[in-house]
Order: sequence, then structure tokens, then C-alpha cells
Amino acid sequence: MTAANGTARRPLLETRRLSVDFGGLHALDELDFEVHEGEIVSVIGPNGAGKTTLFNAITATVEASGGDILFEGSSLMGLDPNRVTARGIARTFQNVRLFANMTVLENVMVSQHCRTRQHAFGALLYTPSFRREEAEIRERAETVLSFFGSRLVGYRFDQPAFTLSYANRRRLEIARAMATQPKLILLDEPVAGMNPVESAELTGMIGRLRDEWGFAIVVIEHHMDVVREVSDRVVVLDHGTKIAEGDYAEVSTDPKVIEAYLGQGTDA
Amino acid sequence: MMRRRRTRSGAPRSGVDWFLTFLRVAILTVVAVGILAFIAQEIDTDNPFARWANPDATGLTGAQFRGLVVSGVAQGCMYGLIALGYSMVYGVLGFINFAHGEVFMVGAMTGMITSNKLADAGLWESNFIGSLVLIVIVSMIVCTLTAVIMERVAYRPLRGSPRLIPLITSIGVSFFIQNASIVLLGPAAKSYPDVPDWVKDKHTFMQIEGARILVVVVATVSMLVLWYLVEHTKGGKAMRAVAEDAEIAALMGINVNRTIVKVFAVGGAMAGLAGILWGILFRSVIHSTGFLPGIKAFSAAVVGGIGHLGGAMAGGISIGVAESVGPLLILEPLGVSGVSQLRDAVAFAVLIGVLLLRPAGIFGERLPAEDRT
Amino acid sequence: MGAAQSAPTPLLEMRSVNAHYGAVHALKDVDLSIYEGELVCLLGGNASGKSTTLKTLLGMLEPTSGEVVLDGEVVNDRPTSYRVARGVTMVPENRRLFKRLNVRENLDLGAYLRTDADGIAADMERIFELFPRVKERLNQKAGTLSGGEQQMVAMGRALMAKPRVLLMDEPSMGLAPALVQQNFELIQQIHQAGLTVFMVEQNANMALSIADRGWVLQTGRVVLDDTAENLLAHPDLRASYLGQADT
Amino acid sequence: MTATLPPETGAAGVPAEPSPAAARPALAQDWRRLVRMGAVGAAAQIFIALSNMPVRLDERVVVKPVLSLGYLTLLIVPFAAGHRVGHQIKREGMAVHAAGAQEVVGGIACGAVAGGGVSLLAVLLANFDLREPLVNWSPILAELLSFGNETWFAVVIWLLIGAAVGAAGGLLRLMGPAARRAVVTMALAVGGAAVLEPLVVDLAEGMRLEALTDRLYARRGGINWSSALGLAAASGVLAVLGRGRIRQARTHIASLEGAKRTRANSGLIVLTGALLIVLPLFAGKLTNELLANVGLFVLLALGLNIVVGLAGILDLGYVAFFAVGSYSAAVLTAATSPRINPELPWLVALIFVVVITGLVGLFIGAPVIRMRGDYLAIVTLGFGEIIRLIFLSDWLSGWFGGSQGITKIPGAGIFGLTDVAGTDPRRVFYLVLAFCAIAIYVSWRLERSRLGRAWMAVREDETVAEAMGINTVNVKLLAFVVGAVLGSFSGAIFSAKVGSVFPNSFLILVSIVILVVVIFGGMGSIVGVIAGSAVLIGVLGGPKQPGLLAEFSEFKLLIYGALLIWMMLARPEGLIPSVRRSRELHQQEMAQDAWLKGQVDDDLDGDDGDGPQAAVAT
Repeated sequence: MTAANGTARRPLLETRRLSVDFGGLHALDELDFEVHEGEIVSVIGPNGAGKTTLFNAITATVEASGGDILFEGSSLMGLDPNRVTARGIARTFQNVRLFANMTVLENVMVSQHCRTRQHAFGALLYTPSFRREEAEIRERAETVLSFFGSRLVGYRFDQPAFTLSYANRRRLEIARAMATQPKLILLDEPVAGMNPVESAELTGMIGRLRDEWGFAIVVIEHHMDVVREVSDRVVVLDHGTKIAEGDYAEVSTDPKVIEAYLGQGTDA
Repeated sequence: MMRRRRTRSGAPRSGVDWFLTFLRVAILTVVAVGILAFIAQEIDTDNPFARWANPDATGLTGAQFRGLVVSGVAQGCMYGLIALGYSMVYGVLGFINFAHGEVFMVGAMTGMITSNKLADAGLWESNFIGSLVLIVIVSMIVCTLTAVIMERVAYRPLRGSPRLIPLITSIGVSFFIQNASIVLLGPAAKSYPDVPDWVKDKHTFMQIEGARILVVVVATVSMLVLWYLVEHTKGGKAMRAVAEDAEIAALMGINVNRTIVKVFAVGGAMAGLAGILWGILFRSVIHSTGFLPGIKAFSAAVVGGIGHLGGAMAGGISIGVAESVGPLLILEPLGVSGVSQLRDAVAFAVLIGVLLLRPAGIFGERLPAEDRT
Repeated sequence: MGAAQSAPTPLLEMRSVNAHYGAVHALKDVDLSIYEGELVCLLGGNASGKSTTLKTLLGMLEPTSGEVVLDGEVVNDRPTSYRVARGVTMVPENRRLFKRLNVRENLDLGAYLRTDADGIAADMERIFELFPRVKERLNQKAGTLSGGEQQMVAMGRALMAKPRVLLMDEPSMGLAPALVQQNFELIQQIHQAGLTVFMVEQNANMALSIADRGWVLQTGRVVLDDTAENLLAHPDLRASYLGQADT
Repeated sequence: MTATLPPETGAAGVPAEPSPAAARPALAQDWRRLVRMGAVGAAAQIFIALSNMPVRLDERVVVKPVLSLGYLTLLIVPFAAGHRVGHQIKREGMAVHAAGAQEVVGGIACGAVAGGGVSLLAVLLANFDLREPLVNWSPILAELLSFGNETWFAVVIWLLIGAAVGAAGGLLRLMGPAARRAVVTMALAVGGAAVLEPLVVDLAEGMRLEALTDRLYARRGGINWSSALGLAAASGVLAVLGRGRIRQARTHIASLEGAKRTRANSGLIVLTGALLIVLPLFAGKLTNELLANVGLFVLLALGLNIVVGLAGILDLGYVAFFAVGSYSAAVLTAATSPRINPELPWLVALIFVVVITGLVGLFIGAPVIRMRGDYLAIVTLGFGEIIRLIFLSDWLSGWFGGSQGITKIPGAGIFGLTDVAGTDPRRVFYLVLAFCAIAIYVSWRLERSRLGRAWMAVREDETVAEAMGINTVNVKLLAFVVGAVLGSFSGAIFSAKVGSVFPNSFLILVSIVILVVVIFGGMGSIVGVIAGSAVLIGVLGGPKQPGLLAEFSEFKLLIYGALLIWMMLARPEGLIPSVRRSRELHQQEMAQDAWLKGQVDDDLDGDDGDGPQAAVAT
């Protein structure tokens, strides 16, 4: 888990004794968790273990009640969600939340908001810099969408997002996260509801996201084959605390993990 | 399954946050300074602090102050009764039934019509209590019907549409009922017949008018009955289930439509009751009677924590007392002239202040499941 | 096809049902029959019409043609409550408990349509026997339970309706492996206790491992109808639904 | 196959319509539905009669000498009931029964039941005196209903009228689409000509075409019956001939390439602009006054449209900015302003007005912008009322004149040109037109910018928008302030036009009327909002401004209320919707649809034949 190559690298993201309370219920309990640059970390654990809460806390969607979150060495505590995104953390949602009535392209264009600067006056005066930036936004959106191959291109650009198939919605959500130009992407159950073929395809893409785009990635997943395929490291949560950590082989044989999460029968 | 972000106690971050903090501090300061100045002028009207802002400070006598509080409480009980309708509908359907205030107006109008007919027949004087019971029943029936028809015609077809659509519709309904009252019944204010002396006069008991005692007693009793119905009967349990997740409630065999109709009916009946109490207390009603009390009752529901029965009543009383005492307690000592004109502005200010200071209300909100979209 | 071994009239049946969502033909001539005492499953991917089938069976959506038959009676225009009273109950996907209500109230609501106080009390006891953990949590708000406990309450709530056939909507969706396993064990357990179970699943492997028979639904049409064994061995199914997931 | 249907699913499990038989005998009716609809119609008839509309509107003649507006209000209900009773829900994959005699029979029966409401009322009127609560319970009404005859005559005649009109309604269902279109066009042409009478007469005078109007209209108002027939015939023919072409042209323009389409659209805009500039020159005072009023509301509605339509913030206190704009312009320009009176020229004052309103917008916006949508609505309403109460109060009457308001406000002098004041509505109109152009430009440009996209995202899902890096608070606040500033323009023009401001010009009801205009026209749609103001304010009138149907002034608020409800139920996307809005509102219907299709698409990979897009385009 520590960087093997000598230099004691500072982690990209680090939570220190992070706690989140929901009215007396400890959703996260003094959790230490870190992600290094270029790493894919899977977070697994039983339902209600605090996985999504961890994402919400990192992206400031819920308030942490204690501890600290450091991103590139500086604290994210007290920032608004949009500032966190501007710092370079993007996410997807467990139950796919697209801007359903905006087109595919607009969904990706709008998520570049925090990377662009044009003001209302630029738009009103139709200045050259405004036009240039609009063109850039569009171009970048198309680049991002082209990552998904033939799935999200061409005539689909002008389709409202709600007309997409389920798998494409999940893909578009990832594209939207990519367009915020993050350093770290948090994927919340990216293959949930996909069939095995689609799921395998996306699993490969998660790897390419890291290799080609250089993102660090945290994945929450229940599908153990996906976890095995993508993760450099697996972190297992239960009741808001970390019960195991290591590579897939270590974790999947850990008796505590089998007890709390995997169950006996599955030879995953 | 995302939780709504809670308001944070941490340091403000953006300009808007700074401004809000400033506003919160400003509101509290104005209230505090006002009250201090009031206390100062109560101690001695020549007190420099009392004279600082308002050179003509006169102060209030204890009896005056008590009178204000009592009338505020009575008023607040009526707001509380109306607030139940807002609160229950919001709890179940997640939208503000803006027209609920008009149901209250319909109640007061019905009371006016029936009581005048009874007065013509001589029953009003000879058997006041009996007549009162009668007009309460008639008014509750009419209001229940109004609320139920409203639900059937305007709101049921809109289930599942985006949040603001039923709200806009309810504004239309409110507008329609108000103006229907104008074209049918005329635009002039209409009065209730005279009430017996024991209702009008101040009683030896703390110098309170009988009407106000009546209001408080009736409101308390009906609150308790309603609370029992919602918390301890099967129908009440169905209401709570529908409030939380209508789809699953239907799966349990609960008739969701009928349960929602019941919610509207109960809210309507309470508004009808409040309408009669209003009529007995003020003995005058006009087409716009429902507007301000409606807004204030909604504020009361928010203050108490929307979706909470007890909260509605507590909120109602808070708002009633605040608007009754507030102008003289805070604004007058600060040197604002003509405070009685600003009474309604104070009520609105209370709503804004509450939402700024404590958005979830005293008891916290209970809203329909958020992720149902 | 493989249904003939059971009783002659099915407990719950769809006869060439067509259903529409707006202008879209969501179910196309779907025939299903579930016999007393069976454990059967309906397999299909997203948007294949699985949940439309459930809605149609439960009366939340009226078929445009065809018949839904419950114990020999055509129930097309009967509301959900009637069907629940006649013994059709569903355990929804993701449990969907009434989180603000406590466990006891949740169970009570399961028995909403029943009036036999004694029977309700007896069933409550039976559920406590089945799930002792539920009894411990009786006065706790349902929202504060762990995932596994919530699943038990959801099952218990459905059983409180005294169903004859239990519909399970995606019992493995979004659950941890251990929980999926627990869930399927629970299903088997209540099936062995004599209940008819109709399960709607995406996870074909898992579902077919415990089911007697199954159907495969594709864009609203039943494309396969066979015993679990045959389905598991079917090449098309292996390719499109089991993927490389089966090891 | 693109027929949109009411959603028939949902938690409520509303049972859908029973399946119709393929062919039915004439008497086979859904009697329960018929009686229900008839009863609703009867209740509506009684309500309309007792609201005094027939009596008050009897003076306005539509077709001389057969029809007055008053009677029209009573005829419309049985017609609608008769038409609707045959209404069937069409579903794909199901035989829609062939229309036949049963439609007419149903229409007759239902219309008669509805008309029976009036009969019932006539009997009640003759035998009871309910004048006490119901102010319009009068012999005049009884006389009107019985055409001056005995009560029994009223009873019989209204049953017959109801049946006849109901039959007409049923007949309309029988017609093919072309014939129906022709009939509707004919009705609209005659009705439109009658409604527009004052306008047409006024314009004709300006263009020296009195001969035409003398032929068309009767001396004391109303269309001559002969001209009505002629008009109907002409429009019917035109409808049959022309309709297909218009549609052709429209699809042609829509199918053009980007640049060409832009050119076609801008051509249309220039044409409209030119027409609007030329028209007032020929029009008399009445028309210009009307145009100025409509323009003022267009300006207000465009401002509110940015807030409500684009950013999705339901601001019910929009009148506050209108008020602040008016008052600050008044204080800065009028010599009679009580405390400060710099007597600035209007255009200079406007700069300050914009700044002041912007600040007020920030001040009101900042505390409310984080609130949930519906709380925000009520709180803005509260702010709107607080601002009016403050202008009204004795407390600040030293500044704003209290209930006396500020009077003798000079007109708006532009670049040394003569004053634009209320006395010359034509100049006011031009001023309004200029500002409308600004407002349109602003809305149009902003919608297609980074900011516009952010507004859309916030309207869709605020949490996600925030998570995607949008500072939702700032973005919404900006919408609020832009809306406020546009509102202040109309305020400043208003005070110059009227020459005085009083607190009572800024009641909450102004907010509501503007909201109705925006919703009626189509939230988020610039053309829709303009059309909405033109139709509503032009015909019915604003809160205090008379419209073409000045006789309606007593009832217009009632109608506004009813319209708001009806619009939300029947056509929530408005008259001329923005594509996006209609998507949003019909998403539920289409989502399933597209989802299923999308899945198929996926499997087949490619093929965009009639994708969901086809269903979206309206």
C-alpha cells in the first residue's frame, strides 16, 4: 500500500480520521483512506457500510463531522461541492443522475463550467474570446465522448439524455465526469444494471481511463469480477471503518472480508 | 440515497455566505436591540436608551402586554389549525397547496352565510351554542368538499409531474376561488351576526374575551383528536406510509388516492373550523380573508417543521404571538412610526427570518422520500 | 412447456398480454403461468419489460389486451389492493422499507388489508421464528437497520400479507455478495415453507441455480421458456446473459 | 404513432379507460361518464350564470343580431361537454372505434344535461330568493335566461339549446381532420374578428379604410351576420387550401441547413420588427395605448422568463422589481419627490435605476436562493409584499409619499427628443419596443452561452450541477438579478408613461398575472412569452389596463385563475413551448419509449430512422 518505488510520495487524496454522523449513526468512523496518483482503488463492503457516504464526504455533498480530507496536500474541509470539483475531483452517482432534458453534448459541455471563464458580458457582446471558448468547450466535449467509441457519437449528440439506453446513461455520466478535467474520478457502481457484455466492456474502459487519461480512480462495486479486473488495491469497509486493505488476492481471502461481505459460498 | 446537504456551522466561504451571516446577525441584533429598548422604556420612559431611537416612547402597561400575548395566542391557534392542512399535504405530496388559505376563507364565508340565515330565523340568539355547532358542521363539510374537489380536479391529474407544476396550479386555484367569491358573493366585506355578551366581554379570568378562550379550547381539542387519528389508527398509519413512499404503500394494498383524499379532507375540515373561529372572533369576512392568514399559516408550518402535527400548532402560536407583540416590542422602540401598518410585513419577516435561521423548523421536517424522482 | 407436471390451473397467469407505456409496446404477447408451489424466474436485461410484467401482474398497469388471471379469475381491471388481498405480494427492488416508521409498523402495514387479528399475531410470530433478528429490532426505525436486516424486514413485511404467491423484484440488484447469497437462501427457505415464488432477475446464473423453471424476456417478448437446467445449458443464454460470468 | 397519451401508470394506479368496442350502436354510451360530464357542465353553467357574466357581457355583440358575448359564455359549456363526452383515449395497438352516430347522440344527451343546469337555475330563480348571499340572483338574470318569456320557456329552450350545441360538439368529433380544421378556423376567424373589432376599426381609420369596417361591423358593435357568413366561408376555404402549405413551409425552414435557417429566421425577425415599427404610424390612440401596455408586459414577462423559464426559480415577488424600478425612476426624475429630487433626465436616471434594482435583486436574492423551490416561491412573494407595504407605510412616507405616491413624474426624454409620456402612447410604444428588443437579445444570447447551460443544469438537478463544478448560488443569483434589471426597465417606463406611482399599482396580483402570461405563452420560450402577453394582455387586459374585451375587466382575474389551472392540466408547456420544456413535461411518457428504443438501437448499432427525436419534435 505504500509507494514501493522508494520516494515517499504524498498521496493524491487522503482522509484522516474522517467521520460522518447521521443523527447518532456513524456512517463513517475515523476512516483513514488514501489514493495515489495513477492508482485504481476499489472500495467494497456490505450495503450501508458507508461507501457512498465516503464519496459524498469527499465531494462535500455531506458534511463531515470530524477528521480531515487532504487533496494534493491541502484540505477540502469546508469547501462547497463545486469548489471540490474545481480542485480536480469528479464523480458519478449510484443511481445515474444526468441532466435528463439536456442533450448528450450539452451534458458534457456544461460540466466544463468550472474550467471556463466567460462571463455574461462576453456572451452579450459576442466577443471573439467568447466564441473561441465556446468552440473549445464543444471540441473538448466531442473528444471526451469519442472515448466511448461508437457508443456516444454522431446523431446521439443532439438527443436528450433521457432517451439513452441504460448502459449509455452510465457511459455519459462518466464522460461528464471526465469533462470536468479532474485528477481523480470517483465511480459509484459503474456497472450496476449492465449485462455481462457491457460490464466487461466498461471494465476495460476503466483501465484505459487511467492509462490514457492519467486519472486516479476510486470505484465502488459489488461485482467482484470487475473489482478483480481493475483494482490496484482494494479497501473493504464495514460499519464505517476499514476492515481490510490490500490487493485483490489478499482481500478476497481475508476471513473478515468473507465473513462480512463475500459470504462463504461464492468463489468469486 | 443521497442525503441533502445540511447547513453547515462552519465559517462562511463565499460572498453570499458572508451576506447571509450578516443578515442573520442583523436580524438578531435588531430583535435584541428592540427588546432591550422596550425593556428600557418599560423601566422608565425617560431612560436615554428608550429615548435614543424613539423620543415619544410611552411603554406598555402589563395588561396591554398580556392582552397582546393572549390575542396572539388565539390568533396563532387559528394559524395552527390552517397550518395542519399545509403541513399534511406537503408531507404527503411534497408541494405547497397555495390554495389552502382560500379553503379557510370559504369556511369563514360559509359560516357567515349560515349564521346570518340562522339569525334571520331567530335561532342564533335563542340557541347560540347549538347554532355554533351547526355552522361549524356545515362549514367543515363545505370546506372538506372544497378541498376534496380541488384535489380531484386540479392536483390528482398532476401527480408525478415536476415539483413546481402543482404549486403553480395551486396558485391558479387560489386565484380562482378568491375571484369566484367576488363574482358570486360580491366584493364587499360581509359581517357575522352579533354574538352573545359572554363571547364579546372580557372575563374576570385574566381579562380575556370569551371568544379567545373558545378559540384556544376548540383548537387544542381538535389538535388532540387529530393527533390520535394520525398516530394511532390504521388510516393514520396509511397516511404516514403514503407520505413516505406512495408506490410501496400501494403495494401494501393501501388505496393511495383515497388516502390522499383523506389528507385533503382532514386539512379542509380543520380550515373550515378555523374559518368559523375567525368569524366569531372578528365577525367580518371578505374574499381576501384567506390570503394573509394562509401565508402566515404556511409560515407556521415551516416554523414548526413541515410534516409535523404538533409543530404546526407550535409554529402557529409562535407566529401569532410574534406578529401581535413584535411591532410594539421591537419596531416601536426602534422609532418606526405607524407600526400597526407593518404588522403583515412583520409576519413575512418572521417567515424569512425563520427560513434563514432554522430552515428545518423547530421539530425538523418530514418530507416525502427524496429519491422518488 | 415444462409446466404440465403441476396442478391443472395455474395460480397466476398472463395470457398473451400486451402492455403499452405511452406509445411504446412494452409487453408483446407475453404468456406466463405460475403454478402452486413453484419457484420460477423471469430473466432479462434492462428495458426488457421485466418491471412492466410485475406492474401488470400487480395491477399498477392495465394491459391493453390479453388477460391477467389470478387463481382462475380474470383480474385485468381489479386494483392492486384486490390482488394483494387475493394473495399476490411483491418484495420491491432495493427493499424500500418505510424508513421513518419502526419495524413493527412496517410489518403491520404488510398486513394492512387483513382483519383477522389472531392470524396477524400468529404470522408475526412465525416471522420472528424465521428471522429472530427482526424481533430484536422491533421498535427501531427501519432506516437505522443494516442492509441484511432490512432485507429480512422487507421479506417479513411481504409475508405479513399472507401471500399465496410472492413476487421478488431483482433480489440481487445492488447488493453485496454475502447479502445476495443470504437473499437467495431466504427465498429458498420461504419456498420450502410452501410459498410460490416468482422472481424477476438479471443475474441469470444465480436465479437459475435455485429456480425450477424460467422465462427469458427480450424487448418485451418471451424468447425462451424452459426448465432451469435447460436454460442454463442454452447456448444463446450463455452468450448474452451469462457472459463470462460463469466460472 | 407519435400520439401522446396521458400517463396511465404511477403509484396511484389510476384505472385507464375501459376498452371501447370496435363498432357500437348509437345508443351504446358510457352513460356514467356522460352523466358525470353533463353534471359538471351543468354546475359550470350555473356558476357562469350566477357570476353575472351573461348579463354583463350581453352588451358586447359578437354577431349582429344573433349572438352576444353573454350568451356565448353559456353556449360554450354544453359545446365542450358534447365534444368531450365522445373523447376516447387512443392507444397504439388497439382499435379506436369508428366515429358514428353515437358521438352525436352522446353529444346531444350530454349537452342537454349541461344545458339543464340553466333550466334548473331558471326554475330556482323563479321560486326562491337567494339574493342574500348571491349578489347576482336577480330578475334581470331570470329575464335573460328566459329571453323575456315564462319560466317554462327557459326550461325547455335551454334543454334544446344544450342539446343542439352538444350535438354540434359531437359532430365536430365526427369530422375528418381537414374538415375539423376548417371549422375551427372559421370559428376562430369570426371570433377573432369580433374580438379585434376595436383594433380593426382603429387601424382602418388610420389607413382610411373605413368603408371596409363599415361593411364588416354593425354600427353599434358586432359583426353583421352577413359579413360573418362571408368571413366564415372565406376562412374555411383558405383553411382547406392554405393549411398544408403553411406546414410545408414550416418543415421546410426547420429542415434547412444551419446558416440558411438562421438567414430565414433573421429575415422573419426583421420583417416582424419592420411591421411593428410601421404599424403604430397608422394606428390611432386606442391601438397604440394597447400596444404600449402589451409591450410593457412583454418586457416584464421576458424578465420573469429568465428567472422562471431559464433558471427554474419560481419568483412570485417579481412585482417588487417593477415597483423598485418605478419608484426609483420617479424619485430620481420627479420634482415632486418628497425627500430627494435630483430631477435627473430619464436616461441618466435609468442608469441609477438599474444599479438600485440590481442591488435590491441581490439583497432579496441572496437569502432566498438557497431555499427549496417552493419555499423560495412563498418567500419571494413575501418580499414582494414587504416592499409594497414599505412604500405604503407612514414610516417612509417622507421618502416615497406613502399612500399618496409620487405624482407629476416627467416623461422620458431621450437624447433631447421630445418627452415620451403617457399622453403620446405611440412614443411610449417605441420606447417599450426598443427595450423589448434589448430584453430579447439578452435572453437569446444568454440562453446559448455557458451561463445558459449552467441555468439549465441547475433547473434539472441542483445537487448534480453543484457536483459538476457549477457554483449554483452565483449562477442562480445572476439569473435573479438579470431578471430584476429587466423588470426595472419596465418599471422606469411605466412611471414615465403613467406620470405617477402608487403602492397599489404593485400588488401581488401583478406578479401572478405576469406568471400566467409566461406560463400561458410557454416557459423558457421567447416567442411564446411574447405571444402570451399579446393574447392575454391584449385581449383580457393587465391588472389595471383594459384589453380589447374591456367588458371582461370584472372577470379577467377569475379567467386568469382558471386559465392557469387549465394550462397546467392540459398544456403545461404553454402556447408556443420551447422544445426543452415540452421534453421535460412529457419526459415520463417518452422516457420509457426512448429507453426501449435506445436499447434496440444499441443492439442494432446505428440506424436513426425514427428515433425518439421524431417524438420530441412538435
